[in-house]
Amino acid sequence: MNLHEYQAKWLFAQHGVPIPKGKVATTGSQARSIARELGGRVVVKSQVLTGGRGKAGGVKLANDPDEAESIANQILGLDIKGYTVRKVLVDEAANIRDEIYLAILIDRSRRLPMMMASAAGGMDIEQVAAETPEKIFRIHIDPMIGLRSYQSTYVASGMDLPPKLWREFHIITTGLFDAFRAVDASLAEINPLVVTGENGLLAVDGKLSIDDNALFRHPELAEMRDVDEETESEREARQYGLSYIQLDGNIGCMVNGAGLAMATMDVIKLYGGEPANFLDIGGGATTESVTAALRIILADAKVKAVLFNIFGGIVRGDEVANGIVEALKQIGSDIPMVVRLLGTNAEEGLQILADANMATATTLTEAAQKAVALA
Amino acid sequence: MNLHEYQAKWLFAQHGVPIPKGKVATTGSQARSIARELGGRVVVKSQVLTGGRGKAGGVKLANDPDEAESIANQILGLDIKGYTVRKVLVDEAANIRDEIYLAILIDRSRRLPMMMASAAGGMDIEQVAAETPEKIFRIHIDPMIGLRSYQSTYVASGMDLPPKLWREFHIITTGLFDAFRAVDASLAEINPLVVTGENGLLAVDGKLSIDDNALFRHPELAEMRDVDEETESEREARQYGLSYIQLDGNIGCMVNGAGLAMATMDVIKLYGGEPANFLDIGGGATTESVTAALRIILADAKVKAVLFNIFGGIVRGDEVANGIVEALKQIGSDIPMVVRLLGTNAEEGLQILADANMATATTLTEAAQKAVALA
Amino acid sequence: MSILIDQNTRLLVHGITGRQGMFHTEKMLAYGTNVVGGITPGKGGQWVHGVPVFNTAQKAMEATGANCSMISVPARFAADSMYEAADAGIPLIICLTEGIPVQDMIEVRAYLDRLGVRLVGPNCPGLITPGKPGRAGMSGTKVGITPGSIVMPGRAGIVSRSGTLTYEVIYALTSRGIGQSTCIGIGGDPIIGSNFIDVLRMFEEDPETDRVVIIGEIGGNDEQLAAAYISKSMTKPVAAFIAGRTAPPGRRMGHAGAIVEGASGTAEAKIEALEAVGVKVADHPEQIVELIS
Amino acid sequence: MSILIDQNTRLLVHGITGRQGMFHTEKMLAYGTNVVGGITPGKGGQWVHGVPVFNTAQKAMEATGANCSMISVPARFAADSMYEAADAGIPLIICLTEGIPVQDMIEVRAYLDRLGVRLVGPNCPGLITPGKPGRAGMSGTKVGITPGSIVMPGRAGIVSRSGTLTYEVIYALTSRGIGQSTCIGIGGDPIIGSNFIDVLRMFEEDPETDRVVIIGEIGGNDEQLAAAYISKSMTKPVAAFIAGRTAPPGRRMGHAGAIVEGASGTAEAKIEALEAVGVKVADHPEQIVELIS
Repeated sequence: MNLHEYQAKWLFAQHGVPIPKGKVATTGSQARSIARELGGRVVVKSQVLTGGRGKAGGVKLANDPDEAESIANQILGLDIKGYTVRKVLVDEAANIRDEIYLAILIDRSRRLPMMMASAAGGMDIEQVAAETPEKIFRIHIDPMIGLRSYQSTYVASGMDLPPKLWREFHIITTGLFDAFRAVDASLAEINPLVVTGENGLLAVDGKLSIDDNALFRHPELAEMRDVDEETESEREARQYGLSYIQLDGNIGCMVNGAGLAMATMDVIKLYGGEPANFLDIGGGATTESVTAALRIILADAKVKAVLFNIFGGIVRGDEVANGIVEALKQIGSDIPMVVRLLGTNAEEGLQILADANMATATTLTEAAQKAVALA
Repeated sequence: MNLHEYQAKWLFAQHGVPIPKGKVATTGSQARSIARELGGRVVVKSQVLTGGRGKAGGVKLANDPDEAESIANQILGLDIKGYTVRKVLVDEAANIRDEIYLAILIDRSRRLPMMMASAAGGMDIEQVAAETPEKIFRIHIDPMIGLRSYQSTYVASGMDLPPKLWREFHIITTGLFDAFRAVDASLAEINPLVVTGENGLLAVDGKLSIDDNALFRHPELAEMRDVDEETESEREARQYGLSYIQLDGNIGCMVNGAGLAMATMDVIKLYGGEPANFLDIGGGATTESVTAALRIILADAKVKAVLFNIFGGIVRGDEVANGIVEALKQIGSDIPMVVRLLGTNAEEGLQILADANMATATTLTEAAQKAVALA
Repeated sequence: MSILIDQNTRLLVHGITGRQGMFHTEKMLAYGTNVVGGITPGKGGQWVHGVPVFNTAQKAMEATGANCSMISVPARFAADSMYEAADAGIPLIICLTEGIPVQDMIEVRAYLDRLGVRLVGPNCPGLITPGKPGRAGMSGTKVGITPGSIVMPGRAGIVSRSGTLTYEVIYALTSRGIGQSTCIGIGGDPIIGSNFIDVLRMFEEDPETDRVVIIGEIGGNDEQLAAAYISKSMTKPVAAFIAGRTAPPGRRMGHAGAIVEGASGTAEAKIEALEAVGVKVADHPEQIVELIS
Repeated sequence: MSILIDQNTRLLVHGITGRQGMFHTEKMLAYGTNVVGGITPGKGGQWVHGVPVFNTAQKAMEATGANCSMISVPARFAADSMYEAADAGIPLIICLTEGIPVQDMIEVRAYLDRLGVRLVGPNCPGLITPGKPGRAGMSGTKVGITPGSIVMPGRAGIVSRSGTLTYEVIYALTSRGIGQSTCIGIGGDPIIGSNFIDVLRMFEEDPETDRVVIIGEIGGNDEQLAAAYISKSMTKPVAAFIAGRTAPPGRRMGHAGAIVEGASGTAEAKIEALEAVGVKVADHPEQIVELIS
């Protein structure tokens, strides 16, 4: 789960990271009064859960409250990569001398949290990594001990930060790691961390991704989820515990198991089709979950055919077949469907489906070819 | 540094440990109004930094506010092992069904925090350990991971605690360990942890010893120190950074280094004397620290002679001698003193002291024998 | 005759009184697994399908001398159960639980490594060693949830990051008469206990395995590391399937670990690395049968 | 010729720009110690008594190839300095700092053990190996604060939990012509890096040590463990002094570790344990000379 910039920065601030003064506005006049409160010169920043806001015209400097209002009015309602801007953050404008990139993430291969930092802040870090890898510092953190002061010193001195800023830099790196730990983040990023004209440090932009698996112990974070940023289908999938990702194709798929779901998409593509989604209904495949999944798939107007691929291991094939037939009755649809069942009682299941006039298949290849033909 | 019972329990409560409702009173009428607030039946408990309060009559049950007032008036001002009672804690009386002993301390030989628990709560744990060691559970805690749920389960099931209390017991053990870590404790103890008639758990008494070395990072705890419980000399020694412990003998000692100070006491005893104190003036031995130390030693009316034992390693013997002469001038005293100097420039130092008409010695044996003769 | 589990396995089931725990305990017993005890705090003294339940792993160990733990408890309790099993002296832990926070797993894995405890999973279907019906004392052993009905004894080792996709491949192999020595799911999470290399090494050393199937997917670089290992140290033939060629970057495809972040996480990069060292990579799961025959 | 330090020691001083750090660096250089660098964050590029200062241990290691670190920083920074030295690859750390919180030391010690780094201290005077003036390349080496003026080369190994009490004993030995191979202070804290047994083992193996003096004190049971080790594994004669016969129970006698808690922490219990295995225990420090002659 990704948080908005303002949520991320406010969480960082709770762990001692200095951030600009600022507030969130949903209207131009709110933006005006916030700007007046902050003394006039502000940055108006769209709050949407996607990158590239600057290039899309979603981040702009305003020199006075009037300008803040008109800019906010421009930005609010803007479409950025499919997301509609509903909120802007109005931040006191910083006096920027230098920009630092600072992030903490999980290094999967070393199985440790890692701090990444670069004096080339403000830029895309992947570009810096590709072009000038020597400018990036990577520090692994022993989670049992935490980020140590000398590690911050190593990075600060390596980036040629003035020594009088090292202590503050350590407070920020420690605060960022504390926040990373406290909220079970998979990524906590400050880009840029600004060296101000007043020779201080300021986290001007922030990004925070939370490990979905850890949300059970952070109910306060789960509530920060911006449901406006989800599609109706994503929201419904989440409610039913389904893994669903919408894609651009026209063949809907419903599969039990994530790996098998990916493989099903791959095979559709292999035989010339385009998958409309990734959808894992999990282990159960009950009538209820099948019904919800089918509703979600069919809500996508691009879908011209649906492929079911269910491995009946623990669940029996005849149970699954009955569930599908029942779900179809409830929903009703003219979209052609192909069902492939495998495993325990697969034959009985296929018979039930055939009796309900559904197209069936025994191999994945056959199922995919049929679906592609029907779409 | 030891905290009072009420301070310990309030800190435990901040980490989720259930404690009785209660407040501190310094007068009988305060105790009366607290008792009224709590509904009448209360326990009035002297708050002094020593054990054995119950046996000394410092803990009593009151059935109503009137009785609470009269009991508080009895207890306030009581002398318990040399400590005057200045405060009482008035706690709601618990409905006690069973008593558990629970503590977390440092196991020096394993170099780990250790949880100790026993169903024989309320009793002296050392007695339980001696008589029925099988009733004591010892659980070592990996500080990097913390106390684990299964460890609490192991103890709770071993003590035959009813399973419906295990979750609450785990919350308490975890809270106690969190408190132990958060305040850098060397001991965090709940004795007794009561199983109430209502089938809940309640920390009825608490003890918390803080690692003095860690007080720099707990300024809020350092402020909780009860200076009323220190002697004037202990307070002054602490202010000057001297290690000072008053004893019952009549030969004051001033030594640089803790090991040498203990050895000096031992040698005084070996030759028939009784040391009046332990005093380590540390590495410096400046005029200022010598003056403060001498003032503290002489404040003890039992002192009949003073033995200085200074090893001049880094400090030069002549500097130390000048410091002692200067300190004596400032303080002025008729008490006989023996100075033993060793190491760099010891001869020059001894000459300075001899010129000031002080008794001197070159070996520790000689110094101790002289001091014993003079006392 | 197999890797990691066999008839000498003495299994504890953590979470045995839960719905899943009870169901799979029954299935495992039916398949021939020696389930010696279960653990559920507060339910010590009960019995599940004839298996005694204990409050703690330590008590279970004292009573049963177990040598393997299967963790089937909710995600929020899974780390504690793994610590418990390890501290009780269990040398092999199979963790089925899905949804364990990554930061928990970082600490658990580091701790188990320090104690020398082998972990399989989490978020995995476990292991199955098919029985050899004709041979005395050679009944099958499974620790986990892989259906016993789809396997058959044989000499192909299967290692996979997935669940049902693995069943798919096993089913295809069995249908064509290619039996398995051991099938092992290593799990779909970013931080897991045993990786492809660990299992490949065991299959390479197992005298009853003569070929190996790898089922990988997007995310991380475990397949690339496996390729390097195969090139250097494997003498037995290896075939592979990698799921997720059509997965969009930056999205988690169900498994917490199945996300393309950077170039090395793509299916293409993995396939390329495997093919470069001579591993045959199937275009679709059923094709594995041809490549490994 | 000595234990732990000698002319091959290449020393880093953590906290070299502090008052104590500068003072003792000068003394160590004068005694012949090869001080190759110092560390103070923010002061990299400066020089102290001809020794280059670095911002981090890693940079210092790259530039100097050091193999020993002496920590002389305030207590609140000491844990970080020990982690830093260990992570930079230093195999031997001598920590002089007094007043480090016990819970910090528990974690540091566990971490260093895991990395195989030897720690001496904290809260100790360090080590000194007296020089042998007559032999080429045999000048003395000291890491710490023991005054070079009181030692003389010889064959007695000294190990102590104390500071000035050790000087007292060394002084007495030197005055009577009994030289020392190495004098080592292991520190007065409850959690220390190297204990009596560690050092006794090194002295036992050191061909240039032929007798050993132990200086213990109240608190803990390290002297009892030492007694057991001596009984089992020491061939060289050992004499001891234990400070604190007159110390009252339950009070910390200056050293954080010098507190009698329970029966095993008393001087009597320690003396008894040592005498039971044939170690001669002195009644007063100066008597050591007679016992070890």
